[in-house]
Amino acid sequence: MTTLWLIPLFPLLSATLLVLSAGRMPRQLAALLGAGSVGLSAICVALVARTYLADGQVQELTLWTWMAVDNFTPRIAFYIDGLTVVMMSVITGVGFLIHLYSIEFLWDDESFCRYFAYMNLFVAAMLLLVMADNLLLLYLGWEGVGACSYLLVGFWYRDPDNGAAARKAFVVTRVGDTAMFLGLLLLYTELGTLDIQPLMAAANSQWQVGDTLPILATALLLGGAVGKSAQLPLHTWLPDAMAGPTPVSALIHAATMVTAGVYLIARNYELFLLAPPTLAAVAWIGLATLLLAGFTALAQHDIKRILAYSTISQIGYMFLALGVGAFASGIFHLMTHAFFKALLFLAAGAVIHCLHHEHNIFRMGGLRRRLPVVFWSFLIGSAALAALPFTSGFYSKDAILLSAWTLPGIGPWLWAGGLLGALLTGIYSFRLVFIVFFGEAHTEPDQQPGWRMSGALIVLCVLSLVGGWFALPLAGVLPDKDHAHVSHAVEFISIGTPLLGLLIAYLLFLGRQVSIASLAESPWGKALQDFWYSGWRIDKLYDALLVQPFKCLAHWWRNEPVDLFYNALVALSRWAHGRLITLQTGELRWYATSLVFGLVLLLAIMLRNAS
Amino acid sequence: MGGLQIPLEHVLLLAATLFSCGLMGLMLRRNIIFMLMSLEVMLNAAALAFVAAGARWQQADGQIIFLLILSVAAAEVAVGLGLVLQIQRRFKTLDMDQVNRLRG
Amino acid sequence: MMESLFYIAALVALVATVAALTRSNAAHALIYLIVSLLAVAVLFFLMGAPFAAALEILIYAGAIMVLFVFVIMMLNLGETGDIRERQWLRPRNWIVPGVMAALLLLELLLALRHAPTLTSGVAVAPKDVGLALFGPYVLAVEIASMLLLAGLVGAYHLGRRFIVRREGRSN
Amino acid sequence: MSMVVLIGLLLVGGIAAWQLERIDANLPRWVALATVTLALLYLVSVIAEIPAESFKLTPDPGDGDSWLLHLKLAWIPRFGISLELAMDGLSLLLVILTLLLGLIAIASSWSEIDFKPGLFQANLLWTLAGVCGVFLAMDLFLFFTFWEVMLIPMYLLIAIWGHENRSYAAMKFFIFTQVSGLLMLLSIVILAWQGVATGGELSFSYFDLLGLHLDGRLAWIAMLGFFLAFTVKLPGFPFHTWLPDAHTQAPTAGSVLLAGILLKTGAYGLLRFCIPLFPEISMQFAPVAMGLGVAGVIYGAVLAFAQSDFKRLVAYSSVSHMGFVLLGLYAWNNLALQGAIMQMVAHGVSTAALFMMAGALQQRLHTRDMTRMGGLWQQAPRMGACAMFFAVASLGLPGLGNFVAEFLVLAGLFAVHPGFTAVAALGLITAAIYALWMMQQTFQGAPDEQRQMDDFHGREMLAMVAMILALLWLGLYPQPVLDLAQPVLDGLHGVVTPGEHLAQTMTAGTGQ
Repeated sequence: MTTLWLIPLFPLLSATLLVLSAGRMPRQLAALLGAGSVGLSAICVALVARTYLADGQVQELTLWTWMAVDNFTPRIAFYIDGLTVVMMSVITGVGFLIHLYSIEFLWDDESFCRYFAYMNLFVAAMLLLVMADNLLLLYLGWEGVGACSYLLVGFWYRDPDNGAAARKAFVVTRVGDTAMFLGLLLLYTELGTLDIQPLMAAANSQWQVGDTLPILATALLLGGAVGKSAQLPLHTWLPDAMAGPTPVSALIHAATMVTAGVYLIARNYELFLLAPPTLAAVAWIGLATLLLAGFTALAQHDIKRILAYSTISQIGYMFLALGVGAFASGIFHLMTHAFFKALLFLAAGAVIHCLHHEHNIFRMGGLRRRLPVVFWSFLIGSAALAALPFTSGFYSKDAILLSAWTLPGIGPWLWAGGLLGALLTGIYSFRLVFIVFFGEAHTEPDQQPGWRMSGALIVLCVLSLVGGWFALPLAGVLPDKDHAHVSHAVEFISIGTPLLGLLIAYLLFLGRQVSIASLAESPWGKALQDFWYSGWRIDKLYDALLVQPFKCLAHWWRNEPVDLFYNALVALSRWAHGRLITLQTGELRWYATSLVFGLVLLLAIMLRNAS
Repeated sequence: MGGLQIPLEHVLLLAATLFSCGLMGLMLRRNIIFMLMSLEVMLNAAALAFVAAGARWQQADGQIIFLLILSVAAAEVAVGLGLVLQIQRRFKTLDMDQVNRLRG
Repeated sequence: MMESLFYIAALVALVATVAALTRSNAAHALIYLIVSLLAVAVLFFLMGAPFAAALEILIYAGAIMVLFVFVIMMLNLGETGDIRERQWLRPRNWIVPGVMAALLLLELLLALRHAPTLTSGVAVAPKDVGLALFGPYVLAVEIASMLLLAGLVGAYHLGRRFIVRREGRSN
Repeated sequence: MSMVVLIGLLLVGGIAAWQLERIDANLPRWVALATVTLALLYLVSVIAEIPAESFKLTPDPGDGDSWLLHLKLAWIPRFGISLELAMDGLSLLLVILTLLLGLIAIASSWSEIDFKPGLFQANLLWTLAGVCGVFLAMDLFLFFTFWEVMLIPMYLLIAIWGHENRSYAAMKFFIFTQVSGLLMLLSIVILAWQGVATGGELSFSYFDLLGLHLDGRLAWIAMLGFFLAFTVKLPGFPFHTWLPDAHTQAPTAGSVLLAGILLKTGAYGLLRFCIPLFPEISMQFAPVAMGLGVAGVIYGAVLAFAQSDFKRLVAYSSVSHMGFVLLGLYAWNNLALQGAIMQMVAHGVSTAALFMMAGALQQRLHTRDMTRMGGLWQQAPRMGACAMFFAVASLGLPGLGNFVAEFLVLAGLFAVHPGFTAVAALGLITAAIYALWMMQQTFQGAPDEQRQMDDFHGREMLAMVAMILALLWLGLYPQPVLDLAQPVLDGLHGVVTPGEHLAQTMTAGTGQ
């Protein structure tokens, strides 16, 4: 298929042009290039998707051999199946809307060109990631999106805090990436290839289910996925990454990049099926993350941090789905989540944009009538997030929960945990809606979102509402759990829980039936709130365990401890110099005498040897 | 013909004694002129040993080495005495214990 | 008879040398040194090296010692020099050089123990020396000439500055 | 003869640059530029005459005539010393790198040198000549000669045109390299006499000495002599301490040459001489060498993070990167060796660029202290973009040359020693930490609004763009480099077989 290579090329080319223009390009042209290139990619993706939907044929394209050493021949090659089509559609589709939105959001920014250059580069890298036919090219995209994430989080570079957040995002994900890197090495060393399809075949033929090697390999890959998708224990970077512009958060830290880990596991699902312990670990990590992030989201003040924690939590659901073997459901949730979380972020961005960059939800309020488009977008997004019936989130999350239920053994526990998470989701998402859009107004908006912002919001609203009815072309590509025979009681509980969450949120934050203040003021409540607010103190823990020791070590070594040895040599020779120098008196007679002394000695030795 | 038959060791003994005397003078005297004289004595002693050896084996080589020693002595004295003048001019003394600029 | 002449000359050389090295007056010392050199010249002649003997007198006792004389004259050391020299020659100062020289002499004697041979008693004529010198030793001659040239240049350089400075800035 | 002409051209160009200073102070740099360009063109013309298929033939390491070029002239026949030069793909690659980076070095010092510009350019060219000689000499005595020829002009570059603490740095550089160089000379002599002892004639030729298969204590001593000389130059932990000082104090062009090519002579020496001349004991020694490599990777990266001096940071990053080379060389399988060679090339380009950046910053701000920078992006976005590119190249972003190198090294090493690989991979994380910290301190953060600073000019931009393109090319299509080196490696595999402990894991790795 000849158009395949055009898909990543458009944004890449546009990024190159924008970089080469060195910021001198007119804004209109930059906007046209930035958004237009992604739009063109989206059109190409649509063409590819149409072909795929029509015939279901896998499309492959090899551009060139990246490098060839012995039998190590990774290629720059694309592999398009249903999974890739879904991912590409999300990336280019949602990506285009966010680019459109960004034009208005960043119109007044001095680095407008730079922003679109980074964004386009990101889209290109993300497309490479999902289109790659081998793990090394995937890793290229993987690191590429990481670098773009770093650049975009630190986009407003003048504030050192943004820089710190960007570095944290990169370094923490890099920890996971390194694990993945080792995983690639292990896979290549053991199986002799990194091309995904032959790799799966080789793994299936060489390894048995439950062998050590596949467990090790998948555990290392999981490390990468955990880092990129902000799961426990490497989730700490994502809330800080909200320092970037809001559309960036929407695209990178909600819709696409952070779900790359989910994609990675789904892409290599055959490998993971060989390693049940890893798969179980995936499920438990997902569950633990979704609960932890859910509780944390309850206590936050910053509108974007709440959404960030909700993203972590929702990706936890995807991991849960993958862990219980419902790969297709995981990807389904990935897609719906991309819609409604992008919607939420963009709506939040509109709120922030209209309220002079206000992030604290307690200084908002009463925006329902002042920003109606934003309100309705946010409401729809929150409904989908909370998985209220008939929104897109409902279908995907329900599928995950039911899949968890059907898993023998640990299934019901996972289901119960997921349910608790759903309850939390209901509470925190509507807490947000009620506090921001209802009640008294604290800050007046000074402008209304323009057509680009509104347009993007409306399209995403529609997608968030109807996204649940899409039939993904994943049959035969990814396995899924059959949950047709789950009892109705379980289904009703699954449906009812988010509603319960909504009710609780209403009572606590809008209806004032229960005083949240008195709860929060009690010593236990306060402690718990602080604990949740700090993200379960995990950041502090890492700081004390890893960051500070590293800094101490670096500071301690700063002046080169190895040089101590060489300096000791220097000191020794200096000392010897000081001693020996006294022999050099400068007196000719002394020299003559020592010469004679040496002569006498030498002759004595010679005489002794001769006799 | 035209030469004596003398025990070689006696000549060498004399050379050794002269050499030791010169050496002692070198170590003893502080005046650079006397040091140079001591050097001359030592060179001369060495030359004596060579000539004696040449006489022992009836070879010209001994005398040739004497010639070389002679030229070394000449050159040495020429430069050495020039240095004596310089030292006297610069340090106003010929005491080599005071001329110790090379002390480390 | 001739042998006794040899031993007398040897004794003269030894005594003159010791005297030369222990005088406090440089001019006196120089005279003793010339005597010593002349005695050595006699030894050379007696051993059958007339050419060497001639050169010893001409160059050593003649040319080189004349250089010394000139320098001593230029320096004009005088009485104060004599007194200072006498102070420097106190017995205490003799110990180390004496012991060292004695040790060396002892070792040389030990090394010379086994040489009960006589000299040949045959003279080596100047002609033979000349033939050898410009035959196999021609390279040595060249080297010696280089050395003398270097000595010449060095002496000129050192002495010239001495004279110029004396005439010019009295520094 | 062409190789002699190449080296001679650089030497003569140096003399010309030196003397033409008398006519005009601007002339030397033009002469230097012309000389290196001419040398490059000459090299291209020489290569063009070699039939294309001979680049694919495997050169026999023991027979110079099977190489691309080979020249042997008598020099001191009495001691078996000859003027023997030979070129295979590896040498060619490194000579090209040398000349290209020579151009970059000249460009980077274009307007920096006011004091004796002629002598400066002369030293630059003589260093290049020495390095080319090192890469081409196949007589060990001649090799040693060039090793010293390369050292002295570099010493002068640091000692005369360096920064505030130059004499200390220059002396440290000189002592480290000189002492280790003398140890190497000792080893060379031992080796030559061993050649005699085993029945050959006295010869210093690489082709005669290869395959002696020495063993025993003397061979160990000789091997360690070579190893030390090359590891000091590389530099490998713990012999690296001269590097940060030398780099920091050297003028920009000096740093570029030092990092770009002089360090590569160490790696080249290990690959060409140390391991093939002592195959068995080198393989016994491999775990120690790899341990040093891993230590260097981590230690360099941690110390790079601790620095506040821009150039020192880059210097320590070099220590870290060259640790990968040491790992790759001693892992001794095709992947790792190719990785090591790639690392030599890629590191040469990326670090040269970073040093050029440091030089440009120093020229504009008169400081290398990063605590006094910050927010430079505002004043100099082009510089910022370039710095960002090379920073991410340095941390091993895929798609750029350094990643290919590190991946190949680690992929090869994994088959041999997974434990070392895992530790070395930590270097990827630490690299990210220091590279990004460097960006934060210099180009990001709050800008100083009063500061006046020029962005990159056309000439600097040209050099930067060239290096950016080179790294992209190396990162996305490294095959030409790999193809050039592959026959050489094939030949070397015939000489050196991995040791017992390595062989076992190797078969497990590539056997499938």
